[in-house]
Amino acid sequence: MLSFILRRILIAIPTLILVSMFVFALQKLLPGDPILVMAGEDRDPEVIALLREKYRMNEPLVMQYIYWAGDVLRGDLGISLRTNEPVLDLIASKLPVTIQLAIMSMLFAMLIGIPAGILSAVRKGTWVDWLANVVALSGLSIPNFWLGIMLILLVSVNLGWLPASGYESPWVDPWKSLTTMIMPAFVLGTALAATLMRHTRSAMLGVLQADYVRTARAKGLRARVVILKHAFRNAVLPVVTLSALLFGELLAGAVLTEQIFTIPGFGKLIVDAVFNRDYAVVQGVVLCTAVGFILMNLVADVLYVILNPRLRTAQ
Amino acid sequence: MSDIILEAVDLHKRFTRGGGLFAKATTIHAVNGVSLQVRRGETFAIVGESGCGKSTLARLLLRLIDPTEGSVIHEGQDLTMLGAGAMRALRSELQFIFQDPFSALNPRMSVETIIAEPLRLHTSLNAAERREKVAELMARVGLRPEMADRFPHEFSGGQRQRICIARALASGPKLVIGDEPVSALDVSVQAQIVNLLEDLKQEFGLTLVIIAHDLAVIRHMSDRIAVMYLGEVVELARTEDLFTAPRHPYTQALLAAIPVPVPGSAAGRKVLGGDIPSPANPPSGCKFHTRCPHATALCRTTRPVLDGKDHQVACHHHQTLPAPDLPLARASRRSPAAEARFALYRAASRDAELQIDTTHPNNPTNSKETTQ
Amino acid sequence: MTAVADAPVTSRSRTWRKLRANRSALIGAVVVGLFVGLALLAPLLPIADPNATDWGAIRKAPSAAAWMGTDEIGRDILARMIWGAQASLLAGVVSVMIAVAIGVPFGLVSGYFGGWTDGIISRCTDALLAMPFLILAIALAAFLGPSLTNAMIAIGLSAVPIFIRLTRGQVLAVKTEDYVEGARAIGLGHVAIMTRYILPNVVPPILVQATLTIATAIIAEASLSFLGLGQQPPAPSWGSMLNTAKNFLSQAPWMAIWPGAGIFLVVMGFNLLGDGLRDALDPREH
Amino acid sequence: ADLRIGLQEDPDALDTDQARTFVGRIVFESLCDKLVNITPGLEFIPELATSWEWSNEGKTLTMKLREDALFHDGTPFNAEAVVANIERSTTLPESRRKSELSSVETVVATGPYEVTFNLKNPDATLIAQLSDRAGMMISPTAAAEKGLELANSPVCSGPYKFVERIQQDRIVLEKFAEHYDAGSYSFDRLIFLPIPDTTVRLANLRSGDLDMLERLAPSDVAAVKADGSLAFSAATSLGYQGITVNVNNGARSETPFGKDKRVRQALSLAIDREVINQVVFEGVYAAGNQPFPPTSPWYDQTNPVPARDVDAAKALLAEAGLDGIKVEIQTANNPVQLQLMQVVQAMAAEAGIDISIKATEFATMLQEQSAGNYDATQVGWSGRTDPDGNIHSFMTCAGGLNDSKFCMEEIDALLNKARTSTDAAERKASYDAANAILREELPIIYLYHQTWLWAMSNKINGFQAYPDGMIRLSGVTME
Amino acid sequence: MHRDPVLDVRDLSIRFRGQPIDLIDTVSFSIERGKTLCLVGESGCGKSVTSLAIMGLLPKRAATVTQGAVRFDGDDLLTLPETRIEDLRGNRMAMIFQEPMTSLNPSFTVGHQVAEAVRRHKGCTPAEARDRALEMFRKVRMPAAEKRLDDYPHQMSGGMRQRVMIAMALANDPELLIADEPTTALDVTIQAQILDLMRELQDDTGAALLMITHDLGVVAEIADDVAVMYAGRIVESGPVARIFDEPQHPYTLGLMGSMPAIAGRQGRLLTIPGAVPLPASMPQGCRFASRCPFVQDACHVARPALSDMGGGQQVACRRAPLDTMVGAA
Ligand SMILES: Nc1ncnc2c1ncn2[C@@H]1O[C@H](COP(=O)(O)OP(=O)(O)OP(=O)(O)O)[C@@H](O)[C@H]1O
Ligand SMILES: Nc1ncnc2c1ncn2[C@@H]1O[C@H](COP(=O)(O)OP(=O)(O)OP(=O)(O)O)[C@@H](O)[C@H]1O
Ligand SMILES: [Mg+2]
Ligand SMILES: [Mg+2]
Repeated sequence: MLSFILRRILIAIPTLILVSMFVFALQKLLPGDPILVMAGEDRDPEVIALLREKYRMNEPLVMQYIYWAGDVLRGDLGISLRTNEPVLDLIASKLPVTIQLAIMSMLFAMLIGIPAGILSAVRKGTWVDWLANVVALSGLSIPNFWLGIMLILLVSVNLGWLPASGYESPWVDPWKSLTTMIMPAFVLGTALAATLMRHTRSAMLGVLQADYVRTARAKGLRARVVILKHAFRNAVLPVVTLSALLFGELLAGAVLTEQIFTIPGFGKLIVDAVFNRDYAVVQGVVLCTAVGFILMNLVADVLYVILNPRLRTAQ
Repeated sequence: MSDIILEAVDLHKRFTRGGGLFAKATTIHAVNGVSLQVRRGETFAIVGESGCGKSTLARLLLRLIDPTEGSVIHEGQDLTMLGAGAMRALRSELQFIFQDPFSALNPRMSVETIIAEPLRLHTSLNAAERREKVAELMARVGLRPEMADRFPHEFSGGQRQRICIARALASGPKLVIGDEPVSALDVSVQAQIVNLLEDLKQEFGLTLVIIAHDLAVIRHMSDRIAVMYLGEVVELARTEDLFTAPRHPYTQALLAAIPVPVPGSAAGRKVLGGDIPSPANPPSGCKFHTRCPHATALCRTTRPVLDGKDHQVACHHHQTLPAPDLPLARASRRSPAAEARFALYRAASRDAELQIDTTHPNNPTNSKETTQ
Repeated sequence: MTAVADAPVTSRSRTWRKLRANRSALIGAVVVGLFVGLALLAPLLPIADPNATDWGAIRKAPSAAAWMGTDEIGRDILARMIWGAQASLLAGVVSVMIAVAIGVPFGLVSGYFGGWTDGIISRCTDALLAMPFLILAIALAAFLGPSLTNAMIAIGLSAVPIFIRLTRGQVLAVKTEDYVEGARAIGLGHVAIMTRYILPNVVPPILVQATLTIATAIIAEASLSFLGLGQQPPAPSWGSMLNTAKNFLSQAPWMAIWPGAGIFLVVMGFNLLGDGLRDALDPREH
Repeated sequence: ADLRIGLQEDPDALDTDQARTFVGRIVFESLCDKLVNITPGLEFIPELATSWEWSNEGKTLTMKLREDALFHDGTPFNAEAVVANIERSTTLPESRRKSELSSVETVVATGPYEVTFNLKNPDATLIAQLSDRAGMMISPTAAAEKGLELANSPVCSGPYKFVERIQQDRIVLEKFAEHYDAGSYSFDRLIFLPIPDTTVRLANLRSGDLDMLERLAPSDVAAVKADGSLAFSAATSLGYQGITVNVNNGARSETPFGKDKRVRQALSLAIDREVINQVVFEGVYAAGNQPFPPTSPWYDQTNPVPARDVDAAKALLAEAGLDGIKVEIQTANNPVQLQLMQVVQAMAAEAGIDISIKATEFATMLQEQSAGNYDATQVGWSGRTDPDGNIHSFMTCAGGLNDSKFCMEEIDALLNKARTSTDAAERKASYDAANAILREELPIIYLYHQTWLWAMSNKINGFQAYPDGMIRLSGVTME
Repeated sequence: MHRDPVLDVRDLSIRFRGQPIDLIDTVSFSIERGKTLCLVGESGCGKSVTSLAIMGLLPKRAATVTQGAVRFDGDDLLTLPETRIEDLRGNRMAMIFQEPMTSLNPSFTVGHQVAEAVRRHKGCTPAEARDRALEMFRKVRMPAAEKRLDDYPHQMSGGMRQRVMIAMALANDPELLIADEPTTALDVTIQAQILDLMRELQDDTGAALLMITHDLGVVAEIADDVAVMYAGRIVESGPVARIFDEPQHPYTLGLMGSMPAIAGRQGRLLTIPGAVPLPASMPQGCRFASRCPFVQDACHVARPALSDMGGGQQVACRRAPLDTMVGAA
């Protein structure tokens, strides 16, 4: 297992290098001069020249990349062009927010998606199945940003039940933290719940047709035991893996949801940085989310092995 | 022209499997030093239990995969040395029929296109001539030419196997290898195909190499038989010799295990114990020693070589083994009453024979579905 | 037992029959068809000019004169919804076509040849997948400049890795089928095998994915427009209508409700259709 | 009590020398004291400087300083501190204040609490600059110690001191008890929360998560006024919004629109500025035709906003030999600016001017603008206390912000003269003369002046709106 | 001596949703204690459906029993409530399936799966159940039985898995054991082991065995009685020796004749022309009519009744006995 993980990490290295090169190339292609933005309203030519020099904007792209990569290897992701804050600090301050949002969204998604998926598979072809499907598809089909706006309008403005936006750390004020996160986590969770539900459903459908489920029934086991033990135990495999992958995607931040609920997570950070041409931040944060994504892929694979006796005992 | 059409010389094939992500790579020695000769015009059979390397050997013989070691000689030419172009050209002479007629046909191509594919590749016929030839081939294998523009899934298993056979015949091959061509079919359909293959062999002067695990089919069809165990040929002999006087303990056990459709004949037979060892982790010496009732210390350490002339055996002790008691030897012929009724049946159905499968052209129901 | 046993019909009509028997797929097809029809017929329909402003009728609630109300500079929202459907559907369809056109060949080559080719393509795909979809689209859209066309290109390019992965996986599965080996046994070359034996057989799952990705792409276009990177004014798109509407939520909620509902319906339609297609094309299900 | 303020954007670097955004100034207003302050009527009043005096024909400025001010880190405020600050602003490589202080030759401490600025040439704008970021004092000890890092934990002498900042989330200040005027400030902590979405910002105010917000959307004014629990405050800004035309900046200026002033006049005439104000801004903003708002003492009252005249516009086009013209105008891609331009587009169309709107991200727009890669661009200026800041660098030949590359000796002469004179009447005459020419030439077609809009809980008393858009909390209390 | 049959299936008919005819059409047979009945027939003729119907495992939405009764020890299983049947299943009647590779749950150890069956019906402690599982493993001659309890299915070969299935099925000493092609998926040598084992265990326990197969060799080895099924009907039945020595039905003849003889080549193989008709085009009368070489017009019209051929043999053919009917013609 350990060597498997090590091998996976080795494979991830070229991927990360490629990610960094892609992001680097991409943002250098972006029109708009970050130095002009940074120079301020007055656009002092002296300041502009100095900044260009300081951020090595005069050098060829390849050299810029090499400098940057060298710094990264030394553990320095650079400083934000906009606020002078070290990118590493920025990431450190956003990471808990993003993780909290990701976990809460995932909880919503799993609490809704998995039971609904099981139910609709077991009741395939009935109205329960149909209803679960429609609800799940709605979750996929409603744009997050729209649902977010509508929820704010309804729950915060009209009903005044939850704060409209913002973020509070759970260490400072757990209750407030929960209430501010519920809506965005719900908005994100609904879409994921749909995906989870559909995968749970199709995994369950496949498993319910399996010979061993028939065997379990032939043993005289009660229907509930057959479904929840024999069938679900096997259907859970793709669901858990998928959850890990979805979680990995959530780590990249929920761009629009964070924007709407003004949650200071990765999504908002990257978008703002792209628009401000804050290269160091874009580069650093995307690299970080890519690491997260790859890590969760790894977790998914490891979970797959752990949960799958066929692979677990293969050595 | 020599009598030998195809010869395998010390063929080896190793597969490396797994590795990469989940576990250490395992090497499977699927074919381990196989040498055999196929004679022109004969039906040569290869039998053995699942996983013993039959299909791999067949693929090696046609160079669908490259051997790890050894060579395949066709008409004096070493196939393993041939370039891609020359090999492609040669494929018109060597054809293959797959076990599973459901996955052997491209579901997105019409029957006509499928059968015409070798024609387009290996002949200079124009479209109209090709169509004519396809119709002819279809008629020959017992399919109605009107069904040429249908797609494979509209046919039953037996019909599909006929399509496969028609395609194999299209380029005018000299040698056809069938990898379990009838095992996926139901008994009654299997009989139709077995008969058809026999007829075609006569008509086109083919050499057949048939792989099967159903010994009855083998006995019915073949002239010579090679018995494989864990990637090696353990016995190779003429059909009658093999069935009446098997020399290798494995062959003997195999023959003893066949259920004989005569009530009471199975009583007292000896059943071979143990499981087939994993090809990833084969026993040393004689691979059969783990299950062999006659195994000695020698067998555990030294691999026996295939030896003999017409009847080859790879066993250290084959000369000293006692003669086996085979239930099939005890299997008397059918009862006279049954025999009489078969005669009646044969007479009544003779006229219909060549129109088989045409009564219900779209009834694919008599297929043994592969339920995976 | 598979359905093959008792279905003496062609695969196309069987798929079609299963699709029609699937109620939700039918609903999906009808919804999509309706919007496609509206979008195509927009120039012929008796609706107002979507760009005609009226300073006297700013943000008027739905009424007999303007069934869906008017927007922030007095334009008829119904007309803009119908013309906006064009943008959204185009964005969905064209970007997926771009993604398919690029992703499928790469996936095909990668899966078929394996080895180094596969290694390189797969690593690049991994890298692209590791970058957040919307971020990639935003950066590309910003790079290309804000416009509907560029948004489509950006979304299309961002969706490419999905199709590379999918196609590759399918090719790996199909590659082991006997008929592919059979094609080699006949003596066919790589190109013929790839285009005639493998490609046609990987189409169904790609088709399903494409339909579902259209749904995603429509939302992505709306998101880009919502960030100001999509359709340019005064031409309408549902996303940009929402972007504007956001500022008038409490005064003129209809400005947000219609385009939101439009996106929801079309995306739902494509999702239903894609699900239905999946069921209809899946040989395992009855 | 805490005061929670919703900001429209997240401020940039919190270092008065490096800062460049408008929104950052709002935070600085409570964090840092300036040498000079202004009244709502734009008169200069003492803050850290108790008095000042011009001499040497406007080339020397002597300031007397408070003796009771203290930086947050305990460093005393005195003449040395001022000198260190001005020197940092003029010499720090990254300083964005250099152009504002370009007239300063040297600054010396002429007493423990007296500094003297020696100027290269008379500069009427200097006091105004010292009433803004250039006049904000940071602790010299901290500045020396932290260098550029100061931005992450600024140390000033204002009524509130820095506690923490989480980018895009919040900036927290707490009351500085040793401030000389601590008594006038009633809040214990200030929490600035950047919430870019106007709707969400207002929603937060209504739900009580904010106590006040800046830059309320005009469309929400009615709702706020109708809400009994909210209060509302407004002040016309110092800035302007207009369409900058590429008249001389590279190849793309070689169009009738760039080269023929009649075409530009036609566009200007085709636009109904009052209607824009009503349609887009609910009548809350002010229509404009000059770089100064009508509320400004520098506004030329004799030439008010012209009425729309489509026929005249068409006539001018015909006179220019044109039967209609296509113009591409780039604009920032935010909904309000787009709404504005769509209205302009519709109006211009009636005069035969076919405008295509090119919505562009702000970063790109800036670059295109300075590179001359545009026909016209819809852009604005946040405004400065001194009129010079609204016109000089845009209209003089070498002006740093002159993206249209408009250049006329006459204008240069007039604006330079206005800059060096300390006599208000004389300056006004120069500006009026310049504006008269500019109204003809139209390198910038002025459209309107924004109004700063604040909404707050009605428990907040004593808030005063300033035309610079800042939030000054002296005397503000909450029930 | 006549004993009460353990299982008595009477006129069982089953129809799948959307199909015009009963796929299983008035099937009747019975099995006594300690006896083995073999159900033979081509693929798709309804052997598995019949066995699933007996076990109450038919997919409820897709299949309905249109008539008939399945009496198990006197109770009609078709009318029993689901919970009662659950109590019987795996307890007094058990089933072994065709696919040993997929019939065991890959997520649980084989020991657990066997013990689970015991616990479900005997309500004993886990330890007791495990002991019983071990005992069963020994009984099915599982090599290294103790160690194997904790193996997962994938760690076992097909033959061993089938042993586990047998252990599981017999764990509660059922009175009826149904085996649906238990050896088809196995290699010849392993198949022989399993057949031997089943025969032995049946002798031990005295359970009635319903064996489903399409291999006449297997039939000859294990059966006491045989029922030949074609397209959902039983066309011929009787004691095994009678069926092999005196086959009467043309389908039985075709089936036997198309099997190559292991004892040596006997000329061309017999074949049954054509294919089984689709449900939609199933002949009105004899379902074999469209393929029968002895067909007469009357065959198409009415369903032939089962007629007694003596010696317990019954045939559903208008032309039986063939020798007299055809030979005379
Ligand atoms: N492409 C491959 N990669 C890895 N291992 C393979 C490959 N093909 C075959 N093998 C292994 O080689 C061994 C021999 O396989 P082969 O298919 O030749 O057996 P077979 O005798 O044809 O079996 P069957 O009767 O089941 O068809 C098996 O263990 C199989 O798992
Ligand atoms: N759920 C179902 N819906 C519709 N038809 C079905 C269903 N299950 C089985 N059938 C049909 O019932 C018929 C009989 O199937 P069954 O499995 O009993 O055959 P069998 O005799 O066991 O064949 P085999 O030897 O292949 O196992 C087949 O034609 C099959 O298509
Ligand atoms: Mg094989
Ligand atoms: Mg069956």
